[in-house]
Amino acid sequence: MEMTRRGFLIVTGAVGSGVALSTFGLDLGPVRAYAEELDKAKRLKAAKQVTTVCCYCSVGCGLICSVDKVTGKIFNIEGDPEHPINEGSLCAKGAGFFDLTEANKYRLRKVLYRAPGGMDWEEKSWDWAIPRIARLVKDARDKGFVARNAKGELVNRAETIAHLGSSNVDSEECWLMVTKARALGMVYIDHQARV
Amino acid sequence: MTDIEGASARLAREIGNVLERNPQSRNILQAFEPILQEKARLAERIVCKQIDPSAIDRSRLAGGIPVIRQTPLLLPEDPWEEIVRAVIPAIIQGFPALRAELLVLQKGIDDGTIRLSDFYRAQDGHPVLARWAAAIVVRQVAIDFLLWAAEKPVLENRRRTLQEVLSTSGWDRGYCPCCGELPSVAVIHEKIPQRWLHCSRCGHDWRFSRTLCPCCARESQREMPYFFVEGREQETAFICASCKRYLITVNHIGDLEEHDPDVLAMGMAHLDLLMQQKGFLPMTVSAWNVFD
Amino acid sequence: MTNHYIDLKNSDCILIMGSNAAEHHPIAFKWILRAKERGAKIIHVDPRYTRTSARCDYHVPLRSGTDIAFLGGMIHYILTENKFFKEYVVNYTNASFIVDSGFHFKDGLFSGYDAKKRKYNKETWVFEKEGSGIPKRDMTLSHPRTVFQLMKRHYSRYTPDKVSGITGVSKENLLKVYAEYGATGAPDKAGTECYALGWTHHTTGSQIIRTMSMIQLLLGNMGIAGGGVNALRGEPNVQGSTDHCILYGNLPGYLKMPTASLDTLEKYLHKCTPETKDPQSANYYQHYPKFFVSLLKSFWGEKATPENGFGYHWLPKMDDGVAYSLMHLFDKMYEGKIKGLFAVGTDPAVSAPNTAKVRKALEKLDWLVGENIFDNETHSFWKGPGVDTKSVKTEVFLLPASASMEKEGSQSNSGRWVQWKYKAAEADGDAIPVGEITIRIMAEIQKLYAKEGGPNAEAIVNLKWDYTDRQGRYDALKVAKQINGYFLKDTVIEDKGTKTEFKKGQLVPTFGMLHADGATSSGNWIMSGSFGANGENKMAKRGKEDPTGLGLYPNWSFCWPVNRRIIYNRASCDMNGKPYNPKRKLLEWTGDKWVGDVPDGPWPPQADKAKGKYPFIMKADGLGALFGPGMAEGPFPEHYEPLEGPLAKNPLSGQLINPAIELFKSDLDKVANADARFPYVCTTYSCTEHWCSGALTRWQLWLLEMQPELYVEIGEKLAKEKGIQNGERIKVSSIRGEVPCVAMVTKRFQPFTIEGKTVHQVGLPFNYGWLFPKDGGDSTNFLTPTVGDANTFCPEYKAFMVNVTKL
Amino acid sequence: MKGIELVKLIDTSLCTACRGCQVACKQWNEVPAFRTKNNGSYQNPPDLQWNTWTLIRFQEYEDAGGKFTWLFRKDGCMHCTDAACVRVCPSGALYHTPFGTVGLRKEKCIGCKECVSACPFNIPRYDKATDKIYKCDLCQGRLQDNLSPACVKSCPTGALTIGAREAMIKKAHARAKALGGDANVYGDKFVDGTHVIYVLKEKPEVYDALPVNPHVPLSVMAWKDLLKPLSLVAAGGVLAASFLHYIIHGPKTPDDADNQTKEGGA
Amino acid sequence: MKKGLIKATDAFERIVHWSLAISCLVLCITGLGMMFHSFNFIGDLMGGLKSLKYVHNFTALFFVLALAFSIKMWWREAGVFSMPEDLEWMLCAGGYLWHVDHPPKVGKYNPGQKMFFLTVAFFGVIMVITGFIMWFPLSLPVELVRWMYPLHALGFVVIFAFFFVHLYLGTIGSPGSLPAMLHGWVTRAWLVKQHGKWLEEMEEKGTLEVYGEEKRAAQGH
Repeated sequence: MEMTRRGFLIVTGAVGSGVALSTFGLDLGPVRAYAEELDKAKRLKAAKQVTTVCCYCSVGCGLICSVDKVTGKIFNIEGDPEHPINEGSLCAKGAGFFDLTEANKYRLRKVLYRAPGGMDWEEKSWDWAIPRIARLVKDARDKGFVARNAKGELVNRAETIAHLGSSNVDSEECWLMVTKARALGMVYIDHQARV
Repeated sequence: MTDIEGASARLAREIGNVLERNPQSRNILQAFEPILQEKARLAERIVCKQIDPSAIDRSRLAGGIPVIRQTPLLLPEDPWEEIVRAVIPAIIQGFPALRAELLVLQKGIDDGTIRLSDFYRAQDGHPVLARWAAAIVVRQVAIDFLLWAAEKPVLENRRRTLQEVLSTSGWDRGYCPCCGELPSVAVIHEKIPQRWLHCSRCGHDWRFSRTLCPCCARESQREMPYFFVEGREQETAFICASCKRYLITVNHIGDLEEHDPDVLAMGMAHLDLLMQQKGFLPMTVSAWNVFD
Repeated sequence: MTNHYIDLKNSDCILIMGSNAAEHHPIAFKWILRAKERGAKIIHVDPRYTRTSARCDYHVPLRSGTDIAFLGGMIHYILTENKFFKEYVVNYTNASFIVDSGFHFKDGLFSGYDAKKRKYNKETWVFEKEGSGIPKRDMTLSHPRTVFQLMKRHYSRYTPDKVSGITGVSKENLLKVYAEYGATGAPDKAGTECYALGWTHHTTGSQIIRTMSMIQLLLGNMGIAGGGVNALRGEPNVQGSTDHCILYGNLPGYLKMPTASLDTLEKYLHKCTPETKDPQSANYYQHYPKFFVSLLKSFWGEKATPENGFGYHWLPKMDDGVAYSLMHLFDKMYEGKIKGLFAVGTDPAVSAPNTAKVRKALEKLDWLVGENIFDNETHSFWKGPGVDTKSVKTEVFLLPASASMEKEGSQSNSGRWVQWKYKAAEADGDAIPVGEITIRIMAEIQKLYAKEGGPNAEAIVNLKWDYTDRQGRYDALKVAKQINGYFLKDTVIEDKGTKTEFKKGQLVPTFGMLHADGATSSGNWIMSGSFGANGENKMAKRGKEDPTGLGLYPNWSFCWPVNRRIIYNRASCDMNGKPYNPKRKLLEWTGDKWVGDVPDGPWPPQADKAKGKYPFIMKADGLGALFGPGMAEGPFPEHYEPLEGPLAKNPLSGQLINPAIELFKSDLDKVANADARFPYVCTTYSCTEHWCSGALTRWQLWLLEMQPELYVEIGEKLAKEKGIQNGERIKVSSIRGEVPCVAMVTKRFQPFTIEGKTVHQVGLPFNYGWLFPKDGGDSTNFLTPTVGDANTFCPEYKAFMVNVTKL
Repeated sequence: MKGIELVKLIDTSLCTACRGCQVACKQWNEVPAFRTKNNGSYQNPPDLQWNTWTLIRFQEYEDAGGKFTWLFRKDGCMHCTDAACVRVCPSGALYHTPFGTVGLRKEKCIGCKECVSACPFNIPRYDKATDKIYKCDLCQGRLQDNLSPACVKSCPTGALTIGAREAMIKKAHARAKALGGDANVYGDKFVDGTHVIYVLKEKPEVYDALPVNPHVPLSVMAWKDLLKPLSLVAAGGVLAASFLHYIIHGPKTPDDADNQTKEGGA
Repeated sequence: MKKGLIKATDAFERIVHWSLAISCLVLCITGLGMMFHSFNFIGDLMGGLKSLKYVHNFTALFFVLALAFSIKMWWREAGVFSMPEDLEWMLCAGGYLWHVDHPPKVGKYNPGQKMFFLTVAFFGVIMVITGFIMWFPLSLPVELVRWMYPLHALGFVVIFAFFFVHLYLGTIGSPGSLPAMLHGWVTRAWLVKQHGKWLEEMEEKGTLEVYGEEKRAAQGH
């Protein structure tokens, strides 16, 4: 049976609370002044907590991220106490999960490109890279496409392009990748399930 | 005896600690300290007719029906006179402004005009309260406040005898399994970051999911919003976008010593003010979170 | 995992073999320790003494690559000492089946071996059948050709002496483990096994796991709480990525990738749909066509019609008998045949076997598209050590990806719990989720084909590819729903007389409702049911109810299949549906229904001859397979030496190595078995401070400080022989390559006595690469051979031969 | 914050050497990682150093019967009640906190290194660059906020716990008893009790770098308890003696006659 | 300056003396600042206890030099006893403690001074050795280092006490002594009383220098 909140207030007949403190002659000046000071200095910050799952081993421990709503940045990551497997605790690597966020200076932030024979990376935009990749994929695929095999059976294989990875991305992304690869006719498909 | 003294010393120490961090709450804490101290003493001392824990229907409890809906927690035969005699001086000490009214009440109780058992015997207590107010010249709020202070030790006393039932009930609701009240304050522990809700009415603490709103049970894994004081990250108020309530929460509280969540909450009255200014309502009205 | 992580606490005896759980699955180990607190025995069988060994009841070292011998010895022990759970074995396994009279096993080979092809013709690996088509059984298990008797004969060669000689485990230790674990054959005892890459990384990996499965069937440990065979998998979503089959031979949901000879949909479905004549066998895979057609519908949507075979022809077909695994991929790349590679969140330049070959192969690419959160040795291969950067013509893209907490989506843990996670923050800079990168690239390719055409362009142009939200961003929820599947037309489902109507566009609530006629779509049938018909995302569920008290948490996330937390769970009850162990009641038949975990099908228990079904519903015969003809190297696992080992002759037979493995023949695929130049057994692994190739953890300086560089662990005795000091820089070399590293001289590696000879073993982690840190050493896989398991092509990282020398 | 006397309990039988504590310590105290070398051990950094206040010691131990075990011991400040370091610290940088632990006020440290040699557990470490010593202060700041130390917070196996002294000592003994064999409690008996105590699976003498009977060094006592007061007594005594000499015996003045004679003779 | 005073010390001698004295004094004071928390305030005068440590350590270098020169310079004159007069002197404590009509005449340094010198030299060296080990303790065995502290403290006890004796006897305890170390010229009377033998020696050898007179020795040459 689901009880409503309203029901209780009547039953319990809670009394006494809910009277303004000032009615009882309490000087709330200092509290008000402090609240005002915090407000003026904009020290009251909005944040949110978000649940996520650890990305190291496959135990699947739950995590709670605390995020600053203004900057959008994660400022704390801790074990999810409700999670039945980890029950709020984390291993050493999981406890260092925060070091995988943008707080880690080595994270990739730009599209990098290395031209044939190039000695170093160049920064590029998505709008430059995506059409270029699509073109390369089409050219490579079409050039080596095997419509029929040696026996003459219809196979529709793109043997010149291949896909590797990944067990480090979400399931939905895996499905998209595999769908993409199969639609392109790839058969050389593999990932870390083997390694 | 030593237990009571220990508890009293702990409470005093805790208030001292909170005041060190939140001196702006001095007036509030000092006003309530005598009442809290007296409550602690009384809860230990008074003899109430005990509820037999085995009489609590565990399956109904598991179904979300708190004890108070199964059996009354405040009885006419409870030692109200003893309690009131102890509580009145404590209130006067904390709230000198109420002195005159409370002395009138004291007199009314002494001469039998006011019998608290009447109130707890009545189906509907309101006429009784009105009658009292008419018989003696005090504000209704003074009577309310006295009742509030008097009920606390009784509820706490009964709640303790039910502790085992309550803590093994697998209670997963946002309101108190004992007295049905919504929480006034929560703590989130640091090491294993569980959230524990606190009922300021009967003093019960129970664990509750961090992704549900205790008030309207709305789940929000994607975004459970809260506010915190910059530089004082432990001082937070969790809010519910759906029911527009807030819950004062001590985030990442340590576990080296026990805490009195009521005292912690009073130290964070500034957050109550700020959240109310932002248009949020507290989950429950406590004696210290109504300002105007 | 047949079971799940929390369930480890329910066990009475946990055999950790092929896993270093304390170091790599610390939270799983927490549950193992909970079992230990309850009084369970924890046994670690592993070539080396690790942090796991330190916290177990005892550690038993064995020579790497001899697990089948060890476990075969256990089968021998269980059968000869009568430790098996007879009622379970007779009723729930194919022990009583009578095998074809042509089947035999001689000197290491089963009947039907073709040495030239290195493959078996499996036509004698079948059961004798009654006229009705139901396999013949001898419930007394005494017929000489029953599976039971054949098995007994097969493993009679695995005597403690023999096994000790092969594995290097003392007889005393062998019997200690056998007795301890064999005791779980009692009906009220549960034994479980935890393995990881220590088993899969062998040429006989699948058969090791199968041997353990046989033991679990013999002891009645399969399908029960605290039992099962449990893979502690290493990567966060390796279960999900495997379920979605980023694997050459499968399509999402472990459906089989079509081969060239199956030129029509009908032929394909006929081949893939198993049949049984036994009315008591549920044979769940009879529904295969429903799963497959729904998959095609999810790919090509309305363009997939009955007329065009739902687009069956658009799918690529593999050549019959040919594999396209990681190793084949690099082999072909090395030959110069593969021109373009997508490498997503992976670092094969460190992690793939035979690094020298892999890195040379990469140089032959025209283009490489990398998607990752950090750079790694694969993306930057063109500036690696020994590479003439200028001459490398590869065009390389390194696309910045969002990390796990920066995107919404699901991850599946090893216990098959598909857990939804939410986006906490936007990734910094230009990084976007891999899903979004995939969508954008494919959409651009679709545009090109729409404009320019090309071979089999329909497969691309017709692909349903609308997985973005209104802002054009990747919409994980949309993809997840597509994976779950939709009703594509109004459908009425009848079940036990009740009719439920579903509207077109509603989500399919369970795979039982999928259709083979195009009325439903489902991107992955096993995930069908991850949403309710009303759109409720069950993967995001956070209910904490635990009605059985066994820690199943049925309302926490979604668990495939159909939220079943322990698979084969009907086998936890007797023929009448009463639990074998009332103290750990996983499931119980109450006369009209099963109560407990989600049962393997709603049918009554087996004793009900009319309606009852056998417990192993995914098997065509409905029973646990002690005889497993599906395996490439034989229906009974047999010990073979690793491709490279210390022995010139297999002590058990004339067949030295796994007869069914594929051998690679490039100039860089050299092998040195029982070669005096490489006298020491070598194994590789990870360490707790790093993760996999170190691609994430090497960039975390506090972790790096604790494990700063490549080391090789060698026993004190070997070090003394070679005059190697602890901490000295030395060189480990195999016939394929060498790696300089620091010598860690330790008591934790002890020499084995193998066939009377002393054999030393050494081991190295594989967490390092040249890119970062610069002086931390390079890939250990310079040493490893390109060879893999005969069934799965998991590379052999765990047993090969090396030498160690002073620099 | 007024404190209660605390004890951190390290149960070596539960430690899996995951080193979460080692990382958490650096993370919380914001000390940098060094680029280390592998020295042939998992133990890294090889020893406590100024940026490593706690360290898991890995030790391969074979008992007399040939039974092998890999011992893990979290090393770090023991927070003695009678702390030699506090006794010798000239500046008051090392001090006893209300929790009974030994705190370190870094700003007061003058880098004299006296504590380094005085410590019976060989804990404090000196950093040349800042000319100061460093050691675990049991996360004094966290204790003041009623939080457990970072290492305790990070420990996933429950090997590290902290609580009121009496309760923890009781718990330690109960655990040692439950473990049986050579298991023992280390730390509650010497230097008036340490505020970090171990449940050791093996006898103390088995462990590397763990003194069996640690005590405040005799030299420290000789110095602090004997010579320190003596120096004042001696100086005071000499002054007093001089004064007495002056007033009783008087100064030794040259003889006038002599003087005159010689002068006269000059 | 009064005519007829006799030169007791030369400039170099005095510089060395005062170098030693001042550095020793500074070391004592800064040492006290580190030895007793109640004297930590001495550090404040120098900008903190850490600066005090540096003052102490670097003054020590100066002290080493001064000590080395002192030993070299005074070793012959004050490092060896000349018998029997030194023994006699000692037996009557040089007349410092009780009345002695005619204490034995002693040379440039009386046995008390010799003892003082030897003590200072001995403990000075101890202080230097222990001090340096304490300064750079990290590569030495801890058991050794540990004992340096009490030894250093012992040295301090002795030197600090002797410092006051010396102060007293060099000033009011023995009027007329101070000038010997201020400008080097002492009265004949003082010299007769304190170092009669030395006076005789100088007169014998002709090395006596009297203010305002030509050096006799020079004349003699």
